[in-house]
Amino acid sequence: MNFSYTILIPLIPLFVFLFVGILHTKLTPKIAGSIGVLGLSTTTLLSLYTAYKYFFEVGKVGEVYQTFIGAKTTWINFTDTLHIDMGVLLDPISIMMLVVVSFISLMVHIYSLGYMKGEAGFNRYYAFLSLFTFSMYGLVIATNIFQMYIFWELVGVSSFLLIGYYYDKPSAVAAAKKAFIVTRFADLGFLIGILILSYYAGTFDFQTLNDPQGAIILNGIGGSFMGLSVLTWALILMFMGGAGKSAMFPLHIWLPDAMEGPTPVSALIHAATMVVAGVYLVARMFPLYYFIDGGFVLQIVAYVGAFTALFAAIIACTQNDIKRVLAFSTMSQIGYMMLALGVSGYDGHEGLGYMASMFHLFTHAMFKALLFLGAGSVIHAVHSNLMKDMGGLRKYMPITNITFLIAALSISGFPFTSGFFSKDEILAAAFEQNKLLYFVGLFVAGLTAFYMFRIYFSIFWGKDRDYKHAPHESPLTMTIPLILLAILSIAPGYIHFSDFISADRTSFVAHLDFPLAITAVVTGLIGILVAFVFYKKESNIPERATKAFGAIYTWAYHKFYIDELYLFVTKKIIFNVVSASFAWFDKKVIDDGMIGIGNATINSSDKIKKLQSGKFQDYATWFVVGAIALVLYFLYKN
Amino acid sequence: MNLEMFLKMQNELLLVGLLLAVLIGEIITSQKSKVKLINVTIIGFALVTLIGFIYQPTQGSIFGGMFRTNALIQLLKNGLNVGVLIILMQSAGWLKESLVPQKKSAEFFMLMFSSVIGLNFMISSGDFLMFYVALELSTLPVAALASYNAYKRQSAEAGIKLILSATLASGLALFGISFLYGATGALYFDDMANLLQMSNLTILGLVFFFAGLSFKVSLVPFHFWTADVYEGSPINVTSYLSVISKGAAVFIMMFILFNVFKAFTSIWQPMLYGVAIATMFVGNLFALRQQNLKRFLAFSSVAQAGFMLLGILNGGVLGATSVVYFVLVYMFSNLGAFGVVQAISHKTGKENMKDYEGLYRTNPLLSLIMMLGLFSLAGIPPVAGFFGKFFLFTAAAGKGYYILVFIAVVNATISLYYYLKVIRAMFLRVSDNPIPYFKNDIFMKLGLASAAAGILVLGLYSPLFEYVQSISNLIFN
Amino acid sequence: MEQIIFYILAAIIIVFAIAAVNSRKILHAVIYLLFVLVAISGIYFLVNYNFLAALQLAIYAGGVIVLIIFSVMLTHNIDSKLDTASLTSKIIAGVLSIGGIATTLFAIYTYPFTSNDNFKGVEVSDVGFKMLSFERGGFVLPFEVISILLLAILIGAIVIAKGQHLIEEEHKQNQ
Amino acid sequence: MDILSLFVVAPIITVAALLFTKNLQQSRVVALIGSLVQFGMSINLIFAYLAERATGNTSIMVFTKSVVWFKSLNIRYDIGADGITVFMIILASLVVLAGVFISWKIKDLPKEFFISLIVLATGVYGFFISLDLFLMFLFFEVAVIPMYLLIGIWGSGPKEKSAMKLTIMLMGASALLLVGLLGLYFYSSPDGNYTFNILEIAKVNIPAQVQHYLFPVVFIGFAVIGALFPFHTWSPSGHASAPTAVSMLHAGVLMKLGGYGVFRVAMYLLPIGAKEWSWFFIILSVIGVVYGALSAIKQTDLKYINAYSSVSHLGLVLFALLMLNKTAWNGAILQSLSHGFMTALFFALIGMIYERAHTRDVRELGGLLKVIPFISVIYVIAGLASLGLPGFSGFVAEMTIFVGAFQNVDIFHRVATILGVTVIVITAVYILRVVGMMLMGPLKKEEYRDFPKATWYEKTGIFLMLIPIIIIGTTPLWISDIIMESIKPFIERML
Amino acid sequence: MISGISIYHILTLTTILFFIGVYGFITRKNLIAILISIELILNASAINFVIFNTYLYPDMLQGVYYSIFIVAIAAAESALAVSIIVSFYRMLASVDVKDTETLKY
Repeated sequence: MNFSYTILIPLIPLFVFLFVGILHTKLTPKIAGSIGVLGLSTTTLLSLYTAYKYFFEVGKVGEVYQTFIGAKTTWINFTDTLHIDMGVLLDPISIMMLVVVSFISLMVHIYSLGYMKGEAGFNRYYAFLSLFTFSMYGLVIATNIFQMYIFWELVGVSSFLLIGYYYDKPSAVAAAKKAFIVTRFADLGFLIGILILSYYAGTFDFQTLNDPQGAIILNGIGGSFMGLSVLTWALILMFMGGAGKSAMFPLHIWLPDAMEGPTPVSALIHAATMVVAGVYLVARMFPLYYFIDGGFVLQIVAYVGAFTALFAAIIACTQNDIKRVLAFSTMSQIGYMMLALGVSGYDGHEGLGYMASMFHLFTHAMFKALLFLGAGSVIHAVHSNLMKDMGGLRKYMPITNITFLIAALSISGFPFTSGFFSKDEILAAAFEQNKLLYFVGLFVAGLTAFYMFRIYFSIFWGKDRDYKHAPHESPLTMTIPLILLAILSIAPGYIHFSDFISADRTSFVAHLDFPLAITAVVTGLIGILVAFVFYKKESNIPERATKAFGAIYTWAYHKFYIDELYLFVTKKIIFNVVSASFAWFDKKVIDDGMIGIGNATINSSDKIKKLQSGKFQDYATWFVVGAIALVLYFLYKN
Repeated sequence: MNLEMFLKMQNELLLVGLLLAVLIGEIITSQKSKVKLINVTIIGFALVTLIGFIYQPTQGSIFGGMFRTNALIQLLKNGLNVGVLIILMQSAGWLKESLVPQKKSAEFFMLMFSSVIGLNFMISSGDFLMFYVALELSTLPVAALASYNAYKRQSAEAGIKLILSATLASGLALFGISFLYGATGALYFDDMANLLQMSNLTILGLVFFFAGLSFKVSLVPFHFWTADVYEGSPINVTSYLSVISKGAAVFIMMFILFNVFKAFTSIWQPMLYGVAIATMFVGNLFALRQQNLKRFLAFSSVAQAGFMLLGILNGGVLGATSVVYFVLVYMFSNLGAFGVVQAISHKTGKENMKDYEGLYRTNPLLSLIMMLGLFSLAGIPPVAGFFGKFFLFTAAAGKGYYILVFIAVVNATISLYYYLKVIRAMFLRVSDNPIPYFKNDIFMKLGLASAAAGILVLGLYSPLFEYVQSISNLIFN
Repeated sequence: MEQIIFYILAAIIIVFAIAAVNSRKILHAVIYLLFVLVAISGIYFLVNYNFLAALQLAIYAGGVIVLIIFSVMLTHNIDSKLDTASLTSKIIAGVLSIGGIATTLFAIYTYPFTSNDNFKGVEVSDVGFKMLSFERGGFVLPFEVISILLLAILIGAIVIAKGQHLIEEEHKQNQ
Repeated sequence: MDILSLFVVAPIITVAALLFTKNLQQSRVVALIGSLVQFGMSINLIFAYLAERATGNTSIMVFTKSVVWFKSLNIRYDIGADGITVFMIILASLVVLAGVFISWKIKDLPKEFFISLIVLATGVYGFFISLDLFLMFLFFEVAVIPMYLLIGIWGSGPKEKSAMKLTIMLMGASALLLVGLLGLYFYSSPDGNYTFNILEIAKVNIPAQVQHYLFPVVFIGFAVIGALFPFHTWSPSGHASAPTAVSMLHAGVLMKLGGYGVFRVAMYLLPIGAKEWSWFFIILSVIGVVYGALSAIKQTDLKYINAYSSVSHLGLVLFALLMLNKTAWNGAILQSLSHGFMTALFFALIGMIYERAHTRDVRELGGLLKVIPFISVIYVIAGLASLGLPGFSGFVAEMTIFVGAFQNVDIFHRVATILGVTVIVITAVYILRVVGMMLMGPLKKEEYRDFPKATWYEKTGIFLMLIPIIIIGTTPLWISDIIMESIKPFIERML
Repeated sequence: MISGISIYHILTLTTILFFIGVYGFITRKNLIAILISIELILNASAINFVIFNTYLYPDMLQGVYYSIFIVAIAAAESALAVSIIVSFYRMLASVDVKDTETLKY
């Protein structure tokens, strides 16, 4: 099977980006929008076609899913053996990601036609969307770690551009900067990890790296550093990159702020696709993570994931901005995925966590995108992000209401939604490996249900606010994606993911573990119930609850002051102390030092001017002194 | 004794002839035609210069070895002639407008020619007596010339300082020579070279002699007169002192050190080493803060003398080549700079750096020539000074004096600072009251043009250097 | 005998030299210089260089001293006393001179001069003959060159005086 | 006339032609024609080079020509090119061409401006093609001196001081350099047949003891112009005061002479010294990299920011050269090229902004994206390129350097490399700070609304810089392969 | 050759004479007085030449000739110096050293 056409999948959005980007002043919004949607539709079709071909026709040889290289070319040579290739790598997870990315992106493209209508930078927006899509494609189909890194950076910059879309809004600018710099910092780790890996493994190539029978895994080459093998360090550092992109604690601080971008962007980038890149990275390198040092790094992954899930969920309960709630929710859910990866084994059913993680990635992409788009629809209607400005909207926006509810149920793990299935697999995997993590996961599931329904009830129920003009349902361009996504928030649950995706590429059967499932469902329902009591109607219960939690609430409300801590380190220490002192040092010590040498020369010139006194008898004195001194010196020497 | 022998001193004889011709001309011409006499004299000198290039005297010595000549010496004489010619051309306007009314234009020529004759004899001299007489002949008329500017107190002051200091210096040199004579009983350079042996007395003689000669080259600490005399004298006298007289003195110093004091290499090399460092630093540090351009160039020429010592330190053919070559290059460079100062001072009476602000915008050509001259002095490529300095450094490095070379290049950098100060004034600054545009007479133009041409051609056109190189071994005989 | 004469001459030279550089009356200084010069010619007589001694007397005592006296007359009031240098500069000069003397004498006394005794005295004709010889050991060239020097000095001296004249004229015109 | 000598002759002819021009219109057209010809020649050169290599010419240098100049000292006009030279020349000719466009409306003394500019270019071309150390040194100084006039006459701010500081520091460096070159000369032959020719000196094994002394001298001599910490201080003030085109040439081309010289002379001729001293200079260069970037964070003058950024970026060049392996060297050359185009572009943009706003203080600017979108967008692109975004040249260069640097196993090199890598974050901080403050956000002053849009010549200048950045950034393979091929003989000496 | 007097004695004399001249040159505050000191210096050298000739190299007359030339040149020198000094005097009515200090630094 020749998959070389897959090269078109990233190239089409790139072309759209260049075309729209260069001509963005010339094109009308309509044309630009249509080009974008058209391009994305094509790639979506291509992705689906590829997925079909791969999963159902050619992908499986024997019991094992094969890796196909759709296209590959050398991009640059570093040494005789090290080189970066650009290519298309097709295997189950990359194809799954292709599908997710193209579908969500297409939805967002369509949705934005309505949502962004009339915006001044409409064309720019579509150009950036295409750029992002291109970069994301490049990331998922990367054949080697360096290609991934390249597109990793590119998605970062697209994210930066889209967050800063409202560039005259200082908060948006700040958020964009923050997002870029924080992820960049994480990428520092990623890059160093790559450097270590490349040196000791001698290759960037995923296939060579991940080969469980390969030299790298079997021999675990390289020395050790501080008690861990260098490859472990490399993997930890690479995970740092992934954690940055996926907003894992403590590199998560950029994600809530990133909500300054247009809502569809949040849906696409900061909910469904880019933020799961970290998960994808770990999944992509899973054999390495699993086999090197007996999965030491995976434990880190699991704990970081679990902690983030809990941490973000707690904060989500306290936020008032619906997009921020969703952002923390996203963090929490990605934490789930990390947790799942972290507890996963490798062979067959052992790899349940891996499968669950990918599964959850998929379903989460759908329902979280839906949540965001729904929230966007609401925001579009009431022109505010804050819950206090919303209420009783179910009457005005029925479609939004229904779809949002579906998504909320799905994320809460309500039975028969896709979220139910995927979350259940995760909990099951965690249960098998580590009970502590399981209970954390379970608790988070409850919290998730609570805060989701907290916002759901606040938005769609309760009493009307005094809207300036009556809210109305969004246009078709916006509701159609909502409906499609709503369907996909339920349907995928019935796909047997374990047939397609597994750590060792062989199918296995994953059963629903009923005791666990019921526990989870009950926990979720409790959450929903609490939210129902608290927020279905205006009441003072939430305030009382707030009071009851006291300091914890305040801490959570302020996101545990992590932002402030970062701000302190960056602004106060790096900016005002380090950088300022460097600037001072440069000006006062180095520059003035060099000038000082010059001035000293000039001053010394002034000091000795008295020698030239104008009295020729003094000159004669010097003359004779000089002569006699020379004589004496040489007489002495002789 | 025959004609051919006399032809070995053709240069000196021609100059004496010219001097007498001027004397006669001065007597027989009326006051009105004095201006013409100036033109004729300059043309006459140009002819002498030309003849020097055309007829190469045969190598050899006459008067029992008192007078020697060879291609290298003749080259230097020709060079000096060209330099003097440029100076004369640059001073033609001044002569005509200032000196003719004072009725002392012809005397200027006579004094200058006699000094040139002195220099010529000096570099041709083959014994210490001849050397001493020639040295005095070259110095004393210049003292008269220095105090030539009757309107200026500084000029008289310069004359007094020059003649008294010079006498002291020659007295010290004489004292040294007397001991050398006492130690060997010889006055001829070649005899002396064979007879000299290391002893306290001869070291003393060497140092005293060296000090006396250093006076003429303006080496620290024997240089103090330089700045005062340069500043007070008429500009053409200053340029004569800084270029012609110094060039000849450096050459003869090198000759004597190489030949007569060959056995004393271990003495004079460290001596030159120290003196070179002191000279460069003192010259540069003083030049840094000068405002008067003549004084400025005076200190710059002190520093340049320090650079020349680097070549002498080499003690071999390469050293001789680089020194002779540098002397020629330096001559053109300095004359370019001095010519501009002369032109401006003559037309406007301004000599301070501040007056030069905005000069480029009113007198671009003059500024450019000045820039060429200064760049050449600073050793900036592609003008000749770069090559001159580079070869000097090469010569010094060839003997392993890397640290000295480094010090020298650092000094070249310091010197660049103050040369750039002049360029800053001319090019960077804009003045409310700039020197207005003026036209130069034809002689001045010729003088400046030939200096500029020399600066441009001497470096890039290598055959000249090659020629110097090919005859430089003549320094050893 | 000669020894005693030499010591007397040496004493005259040194004493009057010191007097010449210390006298506060310029005319006295000139006369002291004259004594020194005469004493030096005495030394020349002592070593039998009569011609040189005569020359010394004629040119120095007769020429230079007269010249200096004239210039003193032109420029000084007879009674005027000269400024003296400050004590520091005297001390510096004194130390320097003594240092110089010490250094030089050290160099001289460490040098083994071997006297040559076959001295026969000089005839004036010998001097003249050598003076005009152009062979090795002859001095005709410097002799000629010094004539140019004298010419140049002559011109120089005249021209400097000439310039002054003009200034005075202009000065008058201005008045 | 051979293909390389033309690069010296063509600018000289241009200068000669410029002498006869009378006003701005004439002189800029002449300058434009001249620099277009040079650009054309440089493009021709790369094809000629590839063709020459295709014929199987594997000598280290091609297009060599040797004319005896000063016979007795064996100083020769020796020129030649390898792949690195070719790219450097392309860089220079492009920046000069862009500089002419950017200076299209130069006000004061246009003729003299263009003459100085082209003279500078002559020096740069000459430096790159020289195989003779004397010639190299000569052209080096020829390139430095016009800077004085260019900054001093057409600059802004404390221009006289900056110009003086720059010139004196660079010439001070050449003092060291000269000593080093003379040392090389006198050790170039055991039997007195001294030579300045690089290729011939390379055949001689200079004693280790000598290399020990010569290497730091030569290295510092060149590295000062490459803004080696702590000798970089001429650069920020020089940049800040220089007129736009001069900043472009200065940062874009002139500062490249340092790295190039280090590579060609210090590394090639003194390999033992290089190995011995590399640890020391690695420390300095890493300090320069991090320090430059951190200093840039706090600056408020746009040009200062870029100047410090140059210190940082060029620190990487030296850093890479000191890593003494093929990959890192390849990265160093790429970084030289990349930085050349990027900074030139930056300075061009800063110049345009300054021309409109009459200030370069970021605190006074804001929201420019609204009023001058084209310039602002390019500024963002340049910024992204500078912070090493894939798709632009900076990424390729930096990654090559880092991968190369990481080939050294010991802990010292590792730590140095990791410290060096942190620059990617710091760079992002200061670049985004500027982008955020100056381009984004609300419009700071109402009068900014009247800013004229970018003119055609400004746009041309911009694209001349931008296109190579993208070409290198997207298709680095052929470039890096050519460079790699040319590095081989040099690295072989090192091993 | 003076019997009983070695060359060292005479050289001591001339050395002292020379440095007395130097002392005078440095300390006198009057230009003409300085001229006088110069004569001492030149004479010291001249005696040296004569004495070396007499004591060491009596068969050649070089030292004597040298001193003849020294005398001649000294005379010429003082003539010129006097001329310059006198012209200076006519300009400033002074022959003091302190009036020759305008050019400095």
